[in-house]
Amino acid sequence: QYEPLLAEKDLTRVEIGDDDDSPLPDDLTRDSLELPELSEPELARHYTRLSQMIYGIDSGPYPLGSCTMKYNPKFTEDVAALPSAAVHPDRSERSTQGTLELMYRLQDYLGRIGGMDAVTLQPPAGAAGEFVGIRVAAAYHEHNGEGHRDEVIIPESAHGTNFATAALGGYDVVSLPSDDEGRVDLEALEAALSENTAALMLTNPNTLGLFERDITEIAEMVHDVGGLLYYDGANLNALLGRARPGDMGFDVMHYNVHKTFATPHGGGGPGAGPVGVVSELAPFLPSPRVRESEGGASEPTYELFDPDHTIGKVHGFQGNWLVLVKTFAYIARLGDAGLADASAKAVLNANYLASQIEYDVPYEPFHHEFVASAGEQDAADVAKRMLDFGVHPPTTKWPEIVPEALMTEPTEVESKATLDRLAAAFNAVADEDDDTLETAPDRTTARRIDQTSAARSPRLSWHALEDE
Amino acid sequence: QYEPLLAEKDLTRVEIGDDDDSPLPDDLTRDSLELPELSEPELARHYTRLSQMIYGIDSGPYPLGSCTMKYNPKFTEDVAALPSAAVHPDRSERSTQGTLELMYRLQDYLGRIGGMDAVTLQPPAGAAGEFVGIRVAAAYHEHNGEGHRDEVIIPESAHGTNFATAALGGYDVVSLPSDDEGRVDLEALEAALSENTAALMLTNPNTLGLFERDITEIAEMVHDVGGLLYYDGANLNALLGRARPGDMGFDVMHYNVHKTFATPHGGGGPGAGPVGVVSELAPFLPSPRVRESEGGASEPTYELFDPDHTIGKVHGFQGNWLVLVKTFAYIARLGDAGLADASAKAVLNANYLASQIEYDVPYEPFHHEFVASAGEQDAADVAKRMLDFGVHPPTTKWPEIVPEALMTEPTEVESKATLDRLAAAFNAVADEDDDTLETAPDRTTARRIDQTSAARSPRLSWHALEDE
Amino acid sequence: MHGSDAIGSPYAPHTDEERSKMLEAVGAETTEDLFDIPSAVQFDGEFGIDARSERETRRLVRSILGRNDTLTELLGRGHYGYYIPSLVDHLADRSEFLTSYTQYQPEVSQGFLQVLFEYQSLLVELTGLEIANCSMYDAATALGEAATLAERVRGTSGHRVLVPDILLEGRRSTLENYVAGTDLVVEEYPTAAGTVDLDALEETVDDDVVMLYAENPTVRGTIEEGLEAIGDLATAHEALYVLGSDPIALSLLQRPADVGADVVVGDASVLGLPTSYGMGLGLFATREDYLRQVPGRLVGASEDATDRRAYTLTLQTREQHIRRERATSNICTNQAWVALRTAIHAASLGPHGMVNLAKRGVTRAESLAQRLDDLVGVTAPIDDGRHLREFVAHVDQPAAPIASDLEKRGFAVHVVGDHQLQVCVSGVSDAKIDQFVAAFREVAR
Amino acid sequence: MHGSDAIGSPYAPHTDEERSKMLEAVGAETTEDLFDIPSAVQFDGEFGIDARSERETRRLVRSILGRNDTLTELLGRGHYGYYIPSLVDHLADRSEFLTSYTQYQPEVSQGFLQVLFEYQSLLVELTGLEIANCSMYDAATALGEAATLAERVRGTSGHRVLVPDILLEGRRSTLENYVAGTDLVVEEYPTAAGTVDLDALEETVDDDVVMLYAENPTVRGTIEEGLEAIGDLATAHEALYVLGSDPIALSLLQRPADVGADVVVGDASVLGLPTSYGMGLGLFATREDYLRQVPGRLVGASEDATDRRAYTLTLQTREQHIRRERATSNICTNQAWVALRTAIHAASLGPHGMVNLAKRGVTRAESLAQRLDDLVGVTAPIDDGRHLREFVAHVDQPAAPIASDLEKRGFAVHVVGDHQLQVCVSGVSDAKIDQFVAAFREVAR
Repeated sequence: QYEPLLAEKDLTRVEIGDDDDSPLPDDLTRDSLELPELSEPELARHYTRLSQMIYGIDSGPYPLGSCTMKYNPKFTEDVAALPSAAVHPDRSERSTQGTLELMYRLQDYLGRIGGMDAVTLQPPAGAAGEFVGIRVAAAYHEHNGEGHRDEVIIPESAHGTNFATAALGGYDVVSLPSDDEGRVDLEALEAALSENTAALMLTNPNTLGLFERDITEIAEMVHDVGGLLYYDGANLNALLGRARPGDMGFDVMHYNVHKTFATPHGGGGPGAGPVGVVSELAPFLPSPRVRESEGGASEPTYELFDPDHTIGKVHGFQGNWLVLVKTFAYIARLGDAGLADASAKAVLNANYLASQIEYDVPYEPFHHEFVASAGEQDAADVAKRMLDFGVHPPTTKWPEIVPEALMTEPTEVESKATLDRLAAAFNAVADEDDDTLETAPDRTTARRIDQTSAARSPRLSWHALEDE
Repeated sequence: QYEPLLAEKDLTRVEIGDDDDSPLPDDLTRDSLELPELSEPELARHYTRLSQMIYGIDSGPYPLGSCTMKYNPKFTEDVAALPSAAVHPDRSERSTQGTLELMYRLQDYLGRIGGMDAVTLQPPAGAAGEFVGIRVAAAYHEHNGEGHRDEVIIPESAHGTNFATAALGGYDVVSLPSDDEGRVDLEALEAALSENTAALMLTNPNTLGLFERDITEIAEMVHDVGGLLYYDGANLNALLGRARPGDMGFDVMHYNVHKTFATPHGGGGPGAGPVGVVSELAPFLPSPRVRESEGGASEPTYELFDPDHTIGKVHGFQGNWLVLVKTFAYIARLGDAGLADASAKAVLNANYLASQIEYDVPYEPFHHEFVASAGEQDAADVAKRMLDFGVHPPTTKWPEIVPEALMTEPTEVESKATLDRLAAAFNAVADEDDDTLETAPDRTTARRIDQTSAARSPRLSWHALEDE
Repeated sequence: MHGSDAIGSPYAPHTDEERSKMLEAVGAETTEDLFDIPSAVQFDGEFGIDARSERETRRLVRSILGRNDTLTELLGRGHYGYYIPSLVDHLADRSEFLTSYTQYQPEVSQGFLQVLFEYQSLLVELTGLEIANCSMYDAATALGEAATLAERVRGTSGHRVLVPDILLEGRRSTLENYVAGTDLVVEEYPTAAGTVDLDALEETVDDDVVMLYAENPTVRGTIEEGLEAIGDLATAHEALYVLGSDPIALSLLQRPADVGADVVVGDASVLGLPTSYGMGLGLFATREDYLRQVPGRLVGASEDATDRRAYTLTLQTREQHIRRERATSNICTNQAWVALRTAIHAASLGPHGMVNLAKRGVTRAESLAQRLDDLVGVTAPIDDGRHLREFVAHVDQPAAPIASDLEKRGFAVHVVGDHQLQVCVSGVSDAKIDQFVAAFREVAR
Repeated sequence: MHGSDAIGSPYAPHTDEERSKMLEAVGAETTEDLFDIPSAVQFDGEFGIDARSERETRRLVRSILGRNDTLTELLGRGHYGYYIPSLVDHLADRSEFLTSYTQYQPEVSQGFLQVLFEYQSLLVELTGLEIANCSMYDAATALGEAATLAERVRGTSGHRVLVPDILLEGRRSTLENYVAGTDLVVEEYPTAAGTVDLDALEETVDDDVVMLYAENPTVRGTIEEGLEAIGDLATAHEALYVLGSDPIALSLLQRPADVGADVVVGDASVLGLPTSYGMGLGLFATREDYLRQVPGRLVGASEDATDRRAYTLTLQTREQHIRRERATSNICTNQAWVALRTAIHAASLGPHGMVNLAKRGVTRAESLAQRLDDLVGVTAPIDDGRHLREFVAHVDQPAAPIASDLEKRGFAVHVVGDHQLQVCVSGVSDAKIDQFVAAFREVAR
């Protein structure tokens, strides 16, 4: 059922000027403001209805590859909503020991999980974490008199953010092809590496779900030319308790807390992208970080400090604090055993699901996700048609190494029964003809949406619609 | 979309006996317990999906006559969820001054609103409030040596609870016909009244939405034979700030807080049914009540006390406390002006809606609700068909004084636009033929449900379904 | 205009313009013209209640309730404060659940009906009886309804309703009110050491008894060992055997159906509600024999027009809105939303969790009793037999001052006799129990 | 088995039996066999993180955060604590909003897309610019993105980015990082009495300037009076004119489009979020001219196959997942859910409420300044002109000890100079303001 725009329900114009009770002269004010004016009951219905037009993780399986859409434990909302969590960032350290202690403990947890020596919590999302990584690498090289390094190597199958982040950092991107088995081609890497290499950005397991078996060798090769090795944490949910980026030779990594640590994705964000580094890079991390204060208080106290060669800030304050509270709560709830179990079952679920679907999965052994090929079908159409079966489809058409890719990550939270239902949806669609696929979906509230015309003549506000 | 029963997803049997870690000998324990065992993500999805199969007040208009389904302000949930509201009833008065003060203030608020001298908050619902009223009346008559009074007079058009409550109280019910204009027939009342009359139970405005214009005379007649006049508070939302039961001569009344004071109905309950009485009846109210303590503390303190001739208790503790917190918050939010405005707009909305629909409304001038007649159509079918238009239908087939009654109460929270949409639904259905009506609804998730067979061979648990 | 500046209800959406149009449509000049109230009974005074902004109202309630002390409650006696998983709040607060009405239009209420059906099923499994209704107000009113059921199914041949002498006053008094309109009389039978005195009971039971009520566990936390014998007595005299319990106790203790119970009542909100000043959820289950006499709402399975499973309120001819003065009860609004909370809490525990919670109720109560018993000036428990959740302790010093001293140290306990305190472990963490024992040591000697 | 006793993730549903079946289906004996990790990099240590029950975890977090003092925050400087209507929490917490992913499948995401479309429309109305994206991280990163936009639309002809000398350090530093990979250089221009020193600005602006940034109100709470003149300067030198503001200020102060702004950035979460240690919502609006160069996600209106209005993410070819190293930004996950909260908060205020909130921000700040100015040892405000929400006061005594003394009395203020404090009224009740003035009187003399 269609829900009108707020502006279609009401638009009220408020005039502002000297003649009313404005406390300002009218050359300092706008003339008027025109927005919807609706009562609380009307608003409650508007947003309730809109919410009912959204597929969320509590609606069913959400197997978006590389997105790790896992169940968001409800209790983490409660702890983030504690009044004691609502503090202003400019308060004194003395009056915010709770916030500082939680951050300190979270830094410590994340360091242990990733095998990293120092952690910053400031980056407000994974891509911002990548940016910190790239800026830290740049600062490190600069500090060592190697400011000439201007290349970042990235495998072709990597996440788009890697490329965009390297470019934002001012680096030239050197794209690295995969080998026949879907992993880093060592010869191509050898050829790409040089004295201009600032860093290699790697996801492990990679976007095909494959573990980069040669990781030790790769690390050596990168380090041999003086480059740094960056770990994209998007796929960390595959490895918890079984392997750590720090132990593999990575120098810097980000954590995607809405993926690995189950904070809600909120329809696009907020996330958080803490960054861990080896001790050599710690002096370059953003400011401020949290440490334990010296001096013998009975209870430890905490303080902020600026790393010696800090790159400065990548967020106006301290990042997405409320998301960090949820992250801490999730890790504290699961502990070692829970985290390791999550990875084990995430990998089991991916393998089981792949075994139950008719589509071909060309690369293996995969871990928490696999990339099937829709073959002769259009992967995007397959996704649309899956919507008709009441499940969310996988990520499509990427990575491009698999034709018509269906990149699928069920995560550990799905039961066998749900995986069976999901497999049934895959298999039902696999048997359908192109006509059906091209017009899908036809059981959803909104039918296939014309994205081309949306981009050709963009209408980006209700103001733009008024002219029609 | 169909959601399986929990038991259809899993049933796990736990054996209990001496051989496991049971701390009890097995002659004190059951043998086993078999229930669903599902993970939190599975449960979150189960109940989320079920919720999506429910029409609530945030889904659209809910014009159930005599039910006063108004918007439930969200903030009242927050105050009821305060940790300080979660107290055990056996705690000392000294340690629960907050709870006692809130109850005292709410007693006071309700007394002012109803024009009553004393109020008990204990009855956990409107029907329980009626029961208190009947028991108080009985105790009062008994106390005055008039225990022979064994009749309660109730207009035919009254709520079913009135009859059932009087019967539960051991009274014979004397049913009173309406006059031609839909109000109490004074001659019939005269005939019904006698020295055996314990009370007359009256709703005002009555279920046709009509104000009992002769209320002063009615009160005199009842009082003249030594009876008491009981006010059924179901329709109080029509009168806030304009007339008070106490001023009309009523001796005892109940308040339906989920109707008049917007506490959520919760799919059936909990409600609360506070009872107000004139001072003569105060000694008979349930125990305990709350009063201000004597003695000159700087801040008033409160205490519980037993009324002198209390009827005792009608609830194991103090009633539905959390609902009372919401009630208090609603009244404190609206104040005099808000309450009066709510009634004014409730009456305006009912009159406007009636003016916009094609069905005949035989009795007027009505207030917060009206009873239309579906005429040749079956009112229950009309209701089913209205579901297809995305709105909730009115109460049907009652009161019986109107053939094929459509008892409609939009409440003050509906906007003109919503009333227009509701009227459109009424009018669309008014034009439809019986075939369409009899098979409706056909746009809802569940289609017309067979209620006859459900009653003929009742299956009241998943155990009963297993045998099929 | 809306919001805190508006005069009038903040929840009524009308603009002045809309109001004018609506008045015009109904042919009135002002809303006042729509009221048909004789001037003699018009109210022209004021309530004297100030309107407040949402923020101010929240602050007011917070400030009033802030006068409640923060105490660790070692309190039970029919009302308990178990930990409630966060899931319960988040799901039950979904507005479709919270704000919907009784399911008189089942086609748009399937979700809630299914929840209530599942709740009924939970109680059927716990009690072993075939029928459970979808809620009464609380344990006390459920007990009252059991008595009126007893009267209906036994007819006029008997008058006595027997209850234990240690029955909670609130239950006893409520029961008295429920039977006040009948010929029934409530009488006590004696208990010994916190459980039924079988010999004394046998002496008093006769054919005039229409209902025999016992609880397991009792209000003193003791586990009843003679349930079957009590049931045999009831059966021998054709009295309705009514058992009081709750979902946690029922998860572990003898199944009512196995000891001959005809009706089970109690408070089901031990799962699902925090301590709420006694707000509860009346559990009511009975045998299939009494199907047409059950009070309260029942949800049944049926089919819709497409033959798919669907749920609906059923056997409504028992209810007040149809049967009026011949209804099986006057109950209308019940505790449906609490039943939802109880169902979710039970589901999140699962059978293992429920059984374990009950087992811990035994071991933790007995462990605390032992620790108190080790203190100078304390004997615990004073009742024989086994305990669930709570127990009564004897203190050499007068009990009331001890309770008062404990309160000053942050702990609330029951005073149940001049030298008797009752203590309950449910919902209290181990760390708090340790602190309580330390506090008790200080105040009891 | 689930619940607190389970070993492993409490959020993974597998029973042992299911796991066995699944392993059989994939042909593995144990889940460990599914991992393809060379032994050299296998981790066989422990994190040393204990698992906890949900209740214990909540208790832990509550206990840690309980170390934060409860203070009345008279703090602003870019992060504010306005009262948030209860409606916002209740609606935004609906799990469909909270737990959904970016709307890559618009057919099952219409509700969120519409919310974001409405959020964009709100910003379009507030700024007067034609395009607003559906969020950046915060004001600082939005400023950084504005600089990279300036570089793209101006090409290589200039290098200077001019910002006020009183710019917040967090914004300045973030901006520096965003331009580190470009040829741009960030330079300061002077302010006087808290607002732009137009003469000094005019002196420094030249054709090498690609972007000129000003804020209204400034970080010191002053309302900028020379917005148009600054815009004229920018235009004269073909520099992008970027204005920093927020939705409340924009409700009352001059409309950016009317003073020639090319881009508006700022923190939109002044509506919708409580003080959250700086967590924000980056506002980003610009002219239609720059449509193809805008960073971040855009939601556009379209039609579905039945020709009904529908919404979709659009112009995605600007984004990193498609354009990779040629994307207009690297942003992927943004602050969508905060934008939802902001949209609901704005909607519940309505235009009257928003304008009034801004007006009260002026009158209450100026009234508090006056009351402080009346105190011995205090001059307030020290900046000329008008103020919104906050102002800087001079104290004769050293500022830091005064702030510290105020903190002991329960109030937090900013120290912005040796003898300067900054004070903000937003979200602080009148009663608290009175108490604050009383406390200030005691500590300032």
